[in-house]
Amino acid sequence: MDSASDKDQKWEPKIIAFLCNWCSYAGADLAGVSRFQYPPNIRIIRVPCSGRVSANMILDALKAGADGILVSGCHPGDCHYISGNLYARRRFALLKNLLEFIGIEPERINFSWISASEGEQFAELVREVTTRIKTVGPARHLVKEIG
Amino acid sequence: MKNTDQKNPYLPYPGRIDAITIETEDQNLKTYRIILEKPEDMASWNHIPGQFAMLSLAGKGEIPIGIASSPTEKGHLLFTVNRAGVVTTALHKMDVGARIGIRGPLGNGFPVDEGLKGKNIVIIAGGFAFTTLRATLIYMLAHRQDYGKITVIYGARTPGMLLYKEELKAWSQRDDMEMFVTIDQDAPGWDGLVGFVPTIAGQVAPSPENSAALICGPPIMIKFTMPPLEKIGWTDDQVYLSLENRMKCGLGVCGHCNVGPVYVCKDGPVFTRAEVQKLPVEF
Amino acid sequence: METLFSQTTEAIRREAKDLLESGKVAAFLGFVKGSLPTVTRPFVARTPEETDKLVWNGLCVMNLANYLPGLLKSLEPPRRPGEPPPEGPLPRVGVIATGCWSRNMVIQIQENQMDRERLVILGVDSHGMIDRRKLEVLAGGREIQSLEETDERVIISGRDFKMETARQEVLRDNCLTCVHPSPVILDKKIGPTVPERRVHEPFARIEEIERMDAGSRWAWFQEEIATCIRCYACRNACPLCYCPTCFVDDSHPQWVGKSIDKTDTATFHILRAYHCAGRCTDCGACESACPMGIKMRLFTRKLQKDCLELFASEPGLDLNSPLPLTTYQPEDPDTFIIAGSKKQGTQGGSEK
Amino acid sequence: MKILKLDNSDLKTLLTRWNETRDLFSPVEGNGKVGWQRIEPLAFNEPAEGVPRASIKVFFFPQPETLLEYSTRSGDRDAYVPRPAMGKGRERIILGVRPCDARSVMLNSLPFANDPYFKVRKDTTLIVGFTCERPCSTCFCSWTGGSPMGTEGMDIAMTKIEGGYLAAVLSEKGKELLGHLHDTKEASPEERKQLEALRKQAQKGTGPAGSPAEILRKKALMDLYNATFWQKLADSCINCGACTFLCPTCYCFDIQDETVKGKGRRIRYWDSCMFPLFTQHASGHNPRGQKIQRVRNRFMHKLKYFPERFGPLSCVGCGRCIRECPVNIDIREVMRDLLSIQ
Repeated sequence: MDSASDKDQKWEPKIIAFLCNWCSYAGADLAGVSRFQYPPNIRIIRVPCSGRVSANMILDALKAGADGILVSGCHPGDCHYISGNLYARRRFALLKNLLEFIGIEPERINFSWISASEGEQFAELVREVTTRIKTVGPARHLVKEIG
Repeated sequence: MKNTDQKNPYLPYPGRIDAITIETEDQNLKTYRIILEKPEDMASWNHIPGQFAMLSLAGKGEIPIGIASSPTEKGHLLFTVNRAGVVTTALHKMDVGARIGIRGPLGNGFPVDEGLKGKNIVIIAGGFAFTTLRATLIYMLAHRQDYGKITVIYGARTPGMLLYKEELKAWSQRDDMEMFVTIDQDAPGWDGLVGFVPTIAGQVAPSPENSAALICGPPIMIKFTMPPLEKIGWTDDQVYLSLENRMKCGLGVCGHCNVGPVYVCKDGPVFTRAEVQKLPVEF
Repeated sequence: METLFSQTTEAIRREAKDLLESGKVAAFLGFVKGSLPTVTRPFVARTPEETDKLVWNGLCVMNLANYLPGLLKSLEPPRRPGEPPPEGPLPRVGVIATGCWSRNMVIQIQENQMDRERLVILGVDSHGMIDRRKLEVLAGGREIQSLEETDERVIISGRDFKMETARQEVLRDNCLTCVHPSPVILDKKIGPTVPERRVHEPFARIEEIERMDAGSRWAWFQEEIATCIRCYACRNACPLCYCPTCFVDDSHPQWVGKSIDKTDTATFHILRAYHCAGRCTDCGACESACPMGIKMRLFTRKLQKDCLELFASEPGLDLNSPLPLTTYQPEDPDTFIIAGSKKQGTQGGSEK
Repeated sequence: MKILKLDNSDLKTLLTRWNETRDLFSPVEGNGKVGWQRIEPLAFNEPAEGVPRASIKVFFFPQPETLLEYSTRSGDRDAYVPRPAMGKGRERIILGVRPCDARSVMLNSLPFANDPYFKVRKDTTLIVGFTCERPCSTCFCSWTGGSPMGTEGMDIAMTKIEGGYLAAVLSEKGKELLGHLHDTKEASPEERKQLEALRKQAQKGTGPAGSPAEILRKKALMDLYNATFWQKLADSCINCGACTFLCPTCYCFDIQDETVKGKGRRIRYWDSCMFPLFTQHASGHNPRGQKIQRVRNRFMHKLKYFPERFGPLSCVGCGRCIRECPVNIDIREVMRDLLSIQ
């Protein structure tokens, strides 16, 4: 028991962040250039548009052991492809609800809009998401283990 | 455990990639020279031309590949691999020195020591299906006195898509065999034959008397090669084909490669055309 | 005894025979009696004589829309990939459609899986179909050797028992909550009209699960899919599942492992349901097909509820309204979006 | 063959003793779903009529079977060098196995004759069978070479009679299981007679005359293959794998590597010839690309190809596929259709 809780205390969440190339990735870049500090827990995957992120990818990340997911795209109206993020919003709403419905903690699955100019907001977002995911502990439910 | 380990048909021999040759201009075909890591495995390895082996990449999976080297070429194995699926794509990214498992030899092979002995041999190959026929040809040349006249007809789309180019040159200079290399359409710098394999086969194939033909190639080539041969008197039981099907175990168990009641991996891959004619067309 | 079902059976046979005899269709898709008392068999009649075997009853649970794209394709003259279709109309198929099946046909047409012109739809209002698992429970593990069905009652019997129950008691869960029993596209109506239903709490079971805490929901989900053997009967029975290569068969990347594994089985069920989001008509074929009695309909039902609540969308009711995930509204719900410090949102679209 | 007469308390004592060194499994019904589960000895109930929904194939041909294991940590000296995974584990006793399921193990051991993994499973699994007093309407074991009173594949075969069970001892291991009872509980001549009578009665099968396996072996392959009825089957079939995966004698498998966090394994898992991917080449070419070809292959394998290779049908007549097929494809009809081809 002790060793397990020790392990949990040392645990830092791994968060997979799917960032759209045009807004959120640039926002993350700006956060870096501007030296805004944020937790090192996110691993960024750059995607052309938040609309490119499929449920398959999110589940794949969870399967591989991600403790949390962040998908971030352009603010509504700002999509480089006009409406990719608006289609995505519908899909994410359903996916997030479905995952919660089958027992995945809501804190793990996060969606946000961050523009290229919101470096500070990006850093704040990562802080917030990391804190949220820390409250629910390491992911166990959809993580693949082999004997 | 030790004893059963050796009999475990799913456990590959550990090997390493010793050399890689890019065969074709599109870079999709590479020949891997593989040496089994344990000298005793390498020394005891023996196969029949026409057999195949499972190339095993831990973490990726296995694929059945015809053995392109002849058992008379000691000390290594050759596999010419087309990049197509997950495993072959991974293999194409590997370098000399990388670990690779070899499970085999599997299948029946050409009857080089029985049915084919003493006969005139015609080898007809198209594209990258030449691999196990290369093994067969090398074997026959090493036991030249066991066979009659040897004729090879080999074709590819373009000169750059021919396999084993250096060897092709050397064979065409030998006087104990006849070599016909053809390409589908004329290309700059090509001074050899031009035309599809079936056409060339119809022109140069010898009389069927005391002869056997070994044919490997795409199904369409095989289909069109038969009529010209039949026209000069060849019969289905003189023609040997090597079938391909999706395979998983290579042991005649898993069920993937069956063509009617036969398993290509175990009962084949080599069948006479007469045998194939009795089966459903599921290959 | 004459029942609504026997009358409808007669009418279907008559119409199907006419269609085949007149050459209006090349094949008629319906059901024939099964070799077991609790199952029917989907059947393609290709000659007028074969229509004499067609039946219509409460055991016709497979969604016939599922067969249509493949059957239509098989009737086309063979042609190479890329070759244009021949001149003139292609052979047509006659088919029976209830409310949910017809809505699936609408979706298939919207998704370019088939042409409306190639279908002759005999519309039948659904009186609800029977759940054979409920019959099995009723029989208490004894083998059901015969079944009789009237308009209101179901009588089953076996070696040493005979039981009678109201149809309503053994209807499938999806039929109990169905509000659209009538076909939305049809060429001819067969049998009487069943009025649009008002269902008191159509999503009661879903709401019950939603009220549980995350841990209990996960436990329920695990228990529900525990016996899954990954036979894909649910997928293959579903008219929405027509991808030439299913995500479970993708190898590069491989989204789902293929053996029985807690995570892989869960991933399969989540993604299978999710692929039906905004398209599922709750026809219940998945559950009826499952050999293990898994209630995977609950997953698609949750999505159906959300589509209704979030996007006011019910799929397949109208050929001209887009499916909910192929469109958007600027004012779509976005309370689940967290946007950093700038815009503090709440989480969870469905949370109150 | 030694026959013992055991009463209920004998059985309870035995089960308790067996449980000390072995794991007991039996069909358990829960949540309306029947599966094989590990049980406590006193929780054992006589099996319900017919066969449980899942077959016992999972004990011998687990889903999945790990063939090889390896490390995928690049620092490890033996990274990516596979070694066999063959844990022997505790012996298991499966209780309440019906004659059809027990016979399926014998049939599957034909293709798996040289398979070390199957062998280990078989060597460490004992079968205590229960013969069928009342076969279901979907049972047709007698068509396939079995019998409701069959004992093939069992270590002990229990038959219910007034006041307990008659236990036929069928293997050395079965004898061992019975311990001292083996010598003290011998059945009386009357009881033996009773068992004999039950067996005789069971032989009055209802199936087609003669041995279908033998008749089908003799029929010309392509006559069966080209029969017209396959189209009707394909019309109804949805090409799922329910029949395959419930079938005790469907044994086709696929092999794949899985890697997770530094560990890798090569597994074999159930596959079905009903799935298009089963035969699809990497080039995209598919030798059985059409549904009719796949449906036909499954039945031809069971009823023609397998008998040609091994003798018996690859079917034990348990009726699971008939009961659970969502579109009511009935292998008995297929058999009749094949047998009627001249």
